[in-house]
Amino acid sequence: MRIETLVPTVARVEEIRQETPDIRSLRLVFEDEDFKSDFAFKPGQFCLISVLGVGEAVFCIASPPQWEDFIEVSVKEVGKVTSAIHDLEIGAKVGFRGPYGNWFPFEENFGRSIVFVGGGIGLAPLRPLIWQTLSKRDRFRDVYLIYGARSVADLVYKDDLKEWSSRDDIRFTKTVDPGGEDETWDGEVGLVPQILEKVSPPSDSVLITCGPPIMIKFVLLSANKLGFRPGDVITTLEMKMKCGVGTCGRCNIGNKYVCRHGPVFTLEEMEKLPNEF
Amino acid sequence: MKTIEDILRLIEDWQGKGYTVVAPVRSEGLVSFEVLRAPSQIDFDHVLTVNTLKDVTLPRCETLFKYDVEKASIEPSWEASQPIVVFGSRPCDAAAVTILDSILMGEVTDSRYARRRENMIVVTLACSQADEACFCTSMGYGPHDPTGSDIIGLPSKGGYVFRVVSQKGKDFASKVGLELDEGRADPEPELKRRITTDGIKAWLDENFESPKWEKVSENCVSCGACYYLCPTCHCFDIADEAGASRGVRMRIWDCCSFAGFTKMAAHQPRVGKHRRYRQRIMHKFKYTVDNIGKTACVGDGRCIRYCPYGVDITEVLEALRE
Amino acid sequence: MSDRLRIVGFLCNWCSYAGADLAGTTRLKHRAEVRIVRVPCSGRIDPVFILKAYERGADAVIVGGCHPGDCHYVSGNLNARRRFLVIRKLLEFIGIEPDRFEVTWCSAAEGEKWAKVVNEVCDRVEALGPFEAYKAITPPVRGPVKEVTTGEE
Amino acid sequence: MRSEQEAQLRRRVSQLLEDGTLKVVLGYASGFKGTRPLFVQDTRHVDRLVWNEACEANLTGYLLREPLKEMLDAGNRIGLVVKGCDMRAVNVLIQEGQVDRSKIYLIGMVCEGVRDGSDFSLKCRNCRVQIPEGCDETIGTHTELERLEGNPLEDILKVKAMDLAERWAYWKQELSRCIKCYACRQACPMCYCQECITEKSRPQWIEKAPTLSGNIAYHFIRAIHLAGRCVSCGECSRACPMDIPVDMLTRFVAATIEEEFGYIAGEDVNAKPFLGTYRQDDPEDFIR
Repeated sequence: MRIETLVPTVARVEEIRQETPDIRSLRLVFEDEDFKSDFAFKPGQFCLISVLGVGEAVFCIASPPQWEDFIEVSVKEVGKVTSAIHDLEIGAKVGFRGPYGNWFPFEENFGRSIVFVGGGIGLAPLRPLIWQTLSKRDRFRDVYLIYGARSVADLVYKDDLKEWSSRDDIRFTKTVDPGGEDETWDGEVGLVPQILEKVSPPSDSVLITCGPPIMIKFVLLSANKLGFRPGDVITTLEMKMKCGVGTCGRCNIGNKYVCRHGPVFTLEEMEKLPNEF
Repeated sequence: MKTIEDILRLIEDWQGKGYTVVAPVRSEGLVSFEVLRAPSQIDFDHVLTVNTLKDVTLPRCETLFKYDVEKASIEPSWEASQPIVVFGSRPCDAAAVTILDSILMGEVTDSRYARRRENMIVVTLACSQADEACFCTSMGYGPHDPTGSDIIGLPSKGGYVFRVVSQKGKDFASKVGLELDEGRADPEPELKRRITTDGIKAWLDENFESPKWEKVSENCVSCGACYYLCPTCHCFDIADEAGASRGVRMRIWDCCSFAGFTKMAAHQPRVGKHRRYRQRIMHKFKYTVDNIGKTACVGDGRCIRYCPYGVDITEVLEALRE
Repeated sequence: MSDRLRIVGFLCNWCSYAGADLAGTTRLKHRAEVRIVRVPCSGRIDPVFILKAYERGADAVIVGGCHPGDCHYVSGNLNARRRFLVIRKLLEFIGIEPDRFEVTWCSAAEGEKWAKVVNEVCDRVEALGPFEAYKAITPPVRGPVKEVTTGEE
Repeated sequence: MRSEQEAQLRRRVSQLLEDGTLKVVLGYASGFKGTRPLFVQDTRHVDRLVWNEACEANLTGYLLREPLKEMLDAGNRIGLVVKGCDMRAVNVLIQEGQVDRSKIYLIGMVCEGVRDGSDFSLKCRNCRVQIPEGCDETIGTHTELERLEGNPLEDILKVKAMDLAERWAYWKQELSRCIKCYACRQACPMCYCQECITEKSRPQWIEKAPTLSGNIAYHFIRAIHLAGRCVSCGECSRACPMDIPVDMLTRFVAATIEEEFGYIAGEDVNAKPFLGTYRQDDPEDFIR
């Protein structure tokens, strides 16, 4: 029974995958059957996960909507709540609120080429959209994915990466930062923005990117250099959030609340925001 | 016209009918809204209470739910919703309620706020005096302004004449048998502090970056007094107050002047007190205007009255626009 | 033994904890209301520990350290001594019985002293009764420790 | 005497800014509650400086906050208008290594007492530092000073005279008003921690919420953290919008330390910080 916007529903941790030394993915199943059957979201939306007694933190939903029985979130250990999540074991119960925020355009991009550019755990919000795109692959022209991390060990979703590498309907380029490669590495070595410029996808594509703030900054510059229209360059922003619904007042960038008006913004929209993120 | 004695009898009658009455009560030097035990506690002589109607609608802390870690149970917490009559709020505080309504019962509805709000009847006592910090007229309101009130009592020859403002007020008046008055109200008091807000929004639209932000925030020591006492500030934090196995999740007031407000584990987008102060001014005089079409300031002057270091919002606005 | 009382003991690793241990290994009988938390040094005892103990339902707190001159870290206990005095006085100033905060110097050889201090403190706190004043201000849901609240509600 | 002092202060500040000795001077200007802090960087603004009975605030805390902190860090020299009592706060900051004495220029004002509303402030009672010591210059004549009678601990003695239950009831009543706006902490010259214990969340020692237990824990710990450091300037209570006498807790601790250990914070800039040291013969009759 959900009677309050700020009160979570209970979800059970069904599966835990250690993605990298400091990132874990959790597969969550809602306990409440009504909630479960009513639950619907779109790629790009986020949720708040609570460890009871510790607190709540924001995560993007990292599984596509067509995986109906569960959702996945990927958690990098950086603070109080994320550490507590890393301490959870299979069968543990967490609180879940969501989905919140806006989402990536999908149907709007039918007939166009899509370029996904991800870095590190920034692949998490792109992952549901990539799967969704592949599920309606015939509606799109070319699909590119450029994904990189600091080192081979820091690449997330290794099973997905393997599958995407083997498919010929997605042009997948993987890379690691210089020095992050190992002897078995068969991908590129270089920073994600450089690889993007090297791959140089057609500039009339839609570019969707997420990663560490510094990477996003340079990807946006590269996209500009490659001639992408600011309205076709899309990213997802992160700010400190508490309520998730635009009332607690801390995630605003100018007059936009990232939790309500975002987290997905086009470069065109971002250019209108004050520089405070 | 109703005399003070008439009013006290009325309140006693409302309490007898099961209404909880919240009204200004004086305790030593401080007048604040409190749940009234006896009508005689009401203070009629003050300019403005220290606390605002947020204490009724959006309290400083409240339990959202109780949890039990082992049972993994989450039990929403909600006090019985009983009708509350706020008696003796000033017009500025009543006006502030309409601003919070637009924010918390607008595009998104905060269910807790909404339920409290639905059960709250605002009976305002208009001002017969103003102090040096009051500037409601500058913000488009006034000492006798009925905005946000359900019923308003206007000062008249030592007593008050009561007028109905809203449908909710009309229903309440007929339910409790409150007779309305015909008589004329005393003239409104003059306010010494007066600024024009012309051009402020336009300046803010253009000047996110300006050296003036550092200048106007010089005296600010980044405490939360102005925020916590502001009738329209509504930012909050959510925190677990935990025990060994059980605890509560609470909603607690929070404040954009605290450095931790926007600090994330790995990133702090708002460094420096002038940027935090900028957020406060921008939020009130630009962002809220952009989003709901109203300025989030009613000119109650609490921030001026209670700032320990004399930060004066009207002066700041004028300095910015200059 | 009174099952109503719970007393938290913060004992330094080097002397008083060993002293309490000795009381146990030599089978000294003493009252059982004290729950011990071992800390590296009495100098490690932050005043928030004491308040947190009260918040979570302790009726009193005992801190134990080495005798002056015996501190493993030379002067941890001597620095702490000043702090303890201030804490006791301030507790009293805000209306808390100073006997709800006891300090003892107890060496590793003083098992008997520990037993005696425990008995005395328990008697005194028993005379004061449970710390109702503090329990009344902590919301019941957050309550004291687990075993106490089970089955209570 | 005050108007002469004020005129001289303005002259001197003007000179010090003009000859480049100082980058900025922090003093008092007229404000809503009598006075408020004023940063003077431009000699054209020296006429806004005032010196009168309403100069109650202790401005020392600004030394460690923006923008003065940044200016000091950048190597600038900063002027500060101080009363004798404020000097104690400056001394503690120097003693604790927070302020480099050579980077600040102290303009001491001989003080006839400041007022909190109509009464003289409690801190002025029996004041022994009407003539400030240790300043770079002092403004005012040393004659005709009238010592203000009374006991600065009057309020504390009243509470001490209550029995335990009354004291507990008194503090519950007072502290229940606290809204945790942290004005007391932000106003305090000694509360300069980068991260206050109230902000630490692993573990969360002090409740974030302004519940009664959270408020008691906050103010109790604040008083302990100020043990041997509180200079009884009363800024915390002056800043409190809810009229809570929070300074009574810290001043009680200060008085206790003076009584039991003979230590007065900020009296001797070369003394070792009270809680950072010990004496073999420190009182321990309370220890079993």
